[in-house]
Amino acid sequence: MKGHRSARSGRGGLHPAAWWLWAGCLAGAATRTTNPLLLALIAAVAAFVVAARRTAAPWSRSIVFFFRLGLVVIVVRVVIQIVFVNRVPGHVLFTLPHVPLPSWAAGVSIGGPVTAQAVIEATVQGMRLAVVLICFGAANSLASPYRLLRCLPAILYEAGVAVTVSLAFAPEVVMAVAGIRDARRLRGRPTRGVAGLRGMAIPVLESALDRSLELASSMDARGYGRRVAVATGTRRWGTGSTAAGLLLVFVGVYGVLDAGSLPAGGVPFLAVGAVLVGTGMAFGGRRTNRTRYRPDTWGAAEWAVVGSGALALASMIAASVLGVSGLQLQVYPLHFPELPLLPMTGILVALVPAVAAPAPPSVGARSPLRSAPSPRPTAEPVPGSVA
Amino acid sequence: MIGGRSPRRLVATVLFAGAASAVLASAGPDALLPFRDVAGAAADVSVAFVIDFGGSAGSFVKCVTVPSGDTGLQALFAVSTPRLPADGSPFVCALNGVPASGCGQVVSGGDIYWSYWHGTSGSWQYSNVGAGSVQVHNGDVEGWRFQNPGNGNPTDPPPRSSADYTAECGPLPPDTATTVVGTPPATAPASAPASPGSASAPSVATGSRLPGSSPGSSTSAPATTTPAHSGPSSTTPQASPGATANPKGSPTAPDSGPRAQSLRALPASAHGGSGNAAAPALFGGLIVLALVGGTLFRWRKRPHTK
Amino acid sequence: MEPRDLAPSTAIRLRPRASVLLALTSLIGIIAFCWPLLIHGHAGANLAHSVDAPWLFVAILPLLLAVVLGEMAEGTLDAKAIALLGILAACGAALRIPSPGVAGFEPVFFLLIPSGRVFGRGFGFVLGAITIAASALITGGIGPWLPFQMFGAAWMGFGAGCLPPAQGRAELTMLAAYAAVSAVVYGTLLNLWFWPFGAGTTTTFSFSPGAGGLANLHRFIFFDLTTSLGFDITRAVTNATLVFLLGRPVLAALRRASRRAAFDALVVHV
Amino acid sequence: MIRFSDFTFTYADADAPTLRQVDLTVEEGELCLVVGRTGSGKTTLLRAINGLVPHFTGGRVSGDLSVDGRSTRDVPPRELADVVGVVGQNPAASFVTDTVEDELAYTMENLGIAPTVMRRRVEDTLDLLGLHELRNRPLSTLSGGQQQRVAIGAVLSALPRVLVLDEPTSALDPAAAEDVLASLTRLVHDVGMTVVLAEHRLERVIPFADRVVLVPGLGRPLVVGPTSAIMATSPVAPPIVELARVVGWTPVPLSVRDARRLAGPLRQQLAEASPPCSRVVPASGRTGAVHTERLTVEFGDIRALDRVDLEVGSGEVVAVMGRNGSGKSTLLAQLAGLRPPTGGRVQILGRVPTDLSASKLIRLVGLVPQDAGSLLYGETVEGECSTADDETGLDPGTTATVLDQVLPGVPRSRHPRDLSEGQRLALALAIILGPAPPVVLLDEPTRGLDYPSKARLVTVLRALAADGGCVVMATHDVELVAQVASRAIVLAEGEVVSDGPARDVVCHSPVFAPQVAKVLAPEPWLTVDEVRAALEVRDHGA
Repeated sequence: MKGHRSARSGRGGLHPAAWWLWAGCLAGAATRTTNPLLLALIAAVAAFVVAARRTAAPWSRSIVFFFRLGLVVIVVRVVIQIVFVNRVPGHVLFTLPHVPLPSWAAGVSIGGPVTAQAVIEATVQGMRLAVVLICFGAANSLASPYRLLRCLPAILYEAGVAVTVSLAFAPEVVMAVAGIRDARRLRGRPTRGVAGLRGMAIPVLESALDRSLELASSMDARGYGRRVAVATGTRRWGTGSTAAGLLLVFVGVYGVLDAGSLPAGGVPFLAVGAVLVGTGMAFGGRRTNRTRYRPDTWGAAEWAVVGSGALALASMIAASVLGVSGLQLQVYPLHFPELPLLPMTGILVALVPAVAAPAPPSVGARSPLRSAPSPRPTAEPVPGSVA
Repeated sequence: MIGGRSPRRLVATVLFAGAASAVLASAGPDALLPFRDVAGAAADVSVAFVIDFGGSAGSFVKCVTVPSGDTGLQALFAVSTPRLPADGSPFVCALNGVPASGCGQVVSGGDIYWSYWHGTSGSWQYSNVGAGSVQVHNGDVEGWRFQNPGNGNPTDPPPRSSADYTAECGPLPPDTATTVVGTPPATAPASAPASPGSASAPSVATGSRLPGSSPGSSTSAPATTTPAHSGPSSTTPQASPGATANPKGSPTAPDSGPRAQSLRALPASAHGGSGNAAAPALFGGLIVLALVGGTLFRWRKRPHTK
Repeated sequence: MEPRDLAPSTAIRLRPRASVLLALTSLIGIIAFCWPLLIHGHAGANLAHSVDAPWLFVAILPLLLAVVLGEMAEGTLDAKAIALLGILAACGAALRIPSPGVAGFEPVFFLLIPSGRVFGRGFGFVLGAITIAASALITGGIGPWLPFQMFGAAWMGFGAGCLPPAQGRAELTMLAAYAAVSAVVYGTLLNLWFWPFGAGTTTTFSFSPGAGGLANLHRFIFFDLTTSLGFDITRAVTNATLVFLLGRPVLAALRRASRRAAFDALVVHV
Repeated sequence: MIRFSDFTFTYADADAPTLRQVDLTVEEGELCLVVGRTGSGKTTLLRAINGLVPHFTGGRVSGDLSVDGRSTRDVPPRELADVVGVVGQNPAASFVTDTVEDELAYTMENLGIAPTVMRRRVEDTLDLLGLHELRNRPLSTLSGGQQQRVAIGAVLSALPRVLVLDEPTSALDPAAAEDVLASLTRLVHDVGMTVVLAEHRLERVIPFADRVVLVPGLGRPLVVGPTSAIMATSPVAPPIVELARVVGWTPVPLSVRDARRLAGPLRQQLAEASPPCSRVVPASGRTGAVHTERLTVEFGDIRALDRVDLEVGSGEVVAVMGRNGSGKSTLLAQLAGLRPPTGGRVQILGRVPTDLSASKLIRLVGLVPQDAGSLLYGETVEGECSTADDETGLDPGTTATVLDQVLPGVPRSRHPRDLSEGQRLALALAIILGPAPPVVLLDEPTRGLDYPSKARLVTVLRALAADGGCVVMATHDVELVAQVASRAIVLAEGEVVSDGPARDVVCHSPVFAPQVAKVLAPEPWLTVDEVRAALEVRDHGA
């Protein structure tokens, strides 16, 4: 793996898109089941891979944030279920006093018997969302946002540049605020309260705006936005397929929401539409002849990672198509969740990245928030506040 | 911004995810108890149920009294064994194991689903709201008809029986009446092992009493026994949710009355289910915990900041 | 203040093609938010889909955003606009750092609205989307909610660019009012997105696919009242007050910048 | 290579042209130095070369300007990116990406250069500017000098034929400036690149320049010629040239080496003359205006200041020197009570600054930060002065009068951000001096100042010291030190490595010695004025 790594022109580390696809597949798998065992398994797999392959970069901890968020979601879900009387029959754990509501709250009532089934269903549903979030968290932790921006499709180049600029500049805004606070103290001005807020926000904004002009001129001077003439044919194709794709997506959405109106609930329409839109964007991207410096390459490791994720999702879908039992938690009657073999194996396959993905390079912790210039706030000119 | 600082939080959260299955498992045996304890019970209301399995499968009528404030769904549990969608969508996948599998399937001809009706003054009203969202009142007639397939809207055919309570169950008993047609409470536990299908016993009883529903009674047999056959053949090898899949009766069917009857089957399968499902659950829990352990180990190994 | 300052500058021109795409994608976007209210009584079948629908939209929306952002950017987005976008987005993201994530106090709008006002609706739209994206990237908080937040903020910026001309106090009041309203709308929309997840389908104010639009609207309103309206109100109040307190100088600074940027820089060869 | 022909440019909102009928030709492989006072239109001239003027700014243009045969009239700047590389005044503001490597590649990416070629050129550039160990560093973590080199490398990597730099060394300490200029000359000599360069610190760049373009401003015609010829008459000139004028050397020497060749007789004359008295205040005068004891400041695991013991008396002008990031600014921040020390203590006239309320503090000590503009946020100069008055409770007009003493004729109605560097500094200084604090701290006061403004500053500081005020300034500008400082302190890694009379400290340091001292070493003369005075004395004596 090492040798393979050194052979590639990228910066080492896995292609960020690969991580996102892998996590996306896991998330997709999570949405297909309500079996707490499978859900827990997915979460554990995601967490393990993160622990095995995260860099030292600060964003590599964001999965923790997502774990917490997941917990909150579960709690919210359960509390809502308990407080707003559930319609789910089953074994009554306890009974909240029933609060009758005025007629305008038709059908809505508060309190009443709380059944084990209700709580469990709520927990499992919350858990499903939580696990999806955890998959997102895994991607956040594993893929560098900067490198992600570098692999945006060409049509998003401008937007990508804007985001890159803001990522680079955000920490300077924070430092600029510090600088302004010092300046105000030097003039014996308040740094708190309305006056302080006003007196600090405006200078920061103004210096930032001036800064944006300097940046713009530099970008202009450095060839930003050089374009090649696109054959009108190409452009027409691009626009055409984008528009057609959007229409199909629109139809597909209708199909999804109004099932039965379209075969297979419009999902195929969505798929085709998405593909068309993608092609349209590809055509649109032809208008610049930019090249990429040390582009992230897509090699065996990437295939392995994405493949493992895809397998997990595929196994889940296959299981539901084959009608393998245990994908959905049955609470009538309650019994222990089963552990269907097929999905379980699929999910465990998603552990592959823990070994297949290259060990991250030690350098490359590039966080906008950690990269304060020298740790001495005033030892260097604060670029953000340089007029 | 980014998550917490201590990996302990991670431990806690991961453990939570892992332990969720254990929680569920522990809740399993509780299902042995009836779904509604008397403490929560208010004055009872009498409701008539017409459950039509569509086509030639026939239908049966059942008269039951449930605590007021119960929803159509809760009451439904008193007369049949519904299978509800696992995601909690407020509709019924199957009644007494019909259909054996699937949930609101879309086929070329339309939707295969259980339509839900309210009998008001002798005529059937198609309900657009899930049974979980409506409360039953004294003298209501709740209608269910299996559409195979239907259009999924009020144009679908209503249950094939009268939509009037008195026509189905005779004069409306006073609200406090807790007795109901069917096997007397005393025999409830005894009769549990004997009768494989939960709904069959009451429905037969009903049929024997109400001439109006004699077709229902006769035709109810195939309907209610369907699960017995389709249970195994259904796509759920281990611990089928089908109430009647497991002939073993419950040793403890405590509560008396219709609810006990209606749920008599639940404990059986719950018991059987928990019996052979605990092992995989445990196994899965172990895998999860192993992964969690590995995660924490690796997490510690790497420096948190450069 | 010269009169030309009051007209939104043409930082980003909205060409007809872009406008059409914007309209179409926004329409789908609105559906993506409001589907629980649009889905109509159709008892059995589509219930099965009511589970997938939200995830489908989570998958589709990024694509739509890409299309509309790419289309708006094409050709019209010169270095000045890009730099301005990036820098303002950075400021917005910095504002958002104290309160990243899903709901609550979001001062980001207080910068977004004057910007949309000064630099026009196209700019407002892109700025809204980019600000949210940037702050999500900074905090490593890319979640399924991101495309929805981006759309919401983008619409806010767009709307700010569409406000009628006004001056001085009237303008400030208008912006503050808009800030309050749009903050509530934004919160409600995101809450609507979260509704099916948050309340499932088994509580008395859950999304009930069979019940039809009106009934669901009724249930949602109740859900919103009980769960998130508090946040939304605080958010509205904070943004409105911020606009009131800082609106004037912020507008002045932005207009000065747009004057100096001379977006439609006129080169006369004599 | 670059050909201005009758080029006239007027900004959209201006009525008089900034550049009038410029006729100028810069040949290939030439290093052309553009000098002139701030606001004279240097920057406009530079930005015209790649078409930023007028395409970016807008405005009225007549005449023509062609670069490498391409007329900027019909080609926007981005299309010239492969011919002209421009490095602005503030390198940090020109960064588009986030790491050194990406930044170096950015221009090439826009030009659509093949990845393999790009890779090679980036490596070359890393070596050429000695940036290889920084390749993965986030740009915002670089020091000023490093940022400047990256900014230059970022345009160099595209191998432009012309390189345009606007004050490339203004932010740098002497050593870093040497590095940058050395690499520039290498480019000119090795690659044959054409370099156009604007710089205030002439003493640094003059030796390298082939030709000088003097921009007199106010649309008056440019003066172009070989360096020595222009220097002989230029209103702005480095000390070495001033010295040559005083002594009457011709042709005017441009490098210390040339000057020393000519300076033999002068050194003898001065050896007889009484050496200048160093401006050290007698020890009695050292009533501890500023007093620090084992002052230590730590940021995380880095020690910015390490057990600094300092005693500064009133009437002293102390220069704190040292390379970028040696702790100068941190020291000033401590003295100004901006943040509490990690260890040790600070006292200003016996009071601990961090204990004082802001309003009390400004009557005790005033600090003009590196970016003087950050002190200003009024809409106009007028408003700035009046707010300063009522904030500090001075009677109205005080600040305005101080401003007139510091620098007369600052336009009252101008927006502070639109002022020139010198004017902005003056305004900030006036605001700080308003409450007449006994201790005044300045951080890099001469940054971006032209000679006249610098001279003005010198007189102001001398006046302050004469009134018994105590001035502590952190600076890279050895000429400033030579002119005003009575005492010099050199910091390294947060420690005081040398402390003594400015004359002794700077004379014996190869890095910090001013030009005159270098020329006249071992004689301890620092400034042209001293020499002139000494010579006059001698002449009268004869």
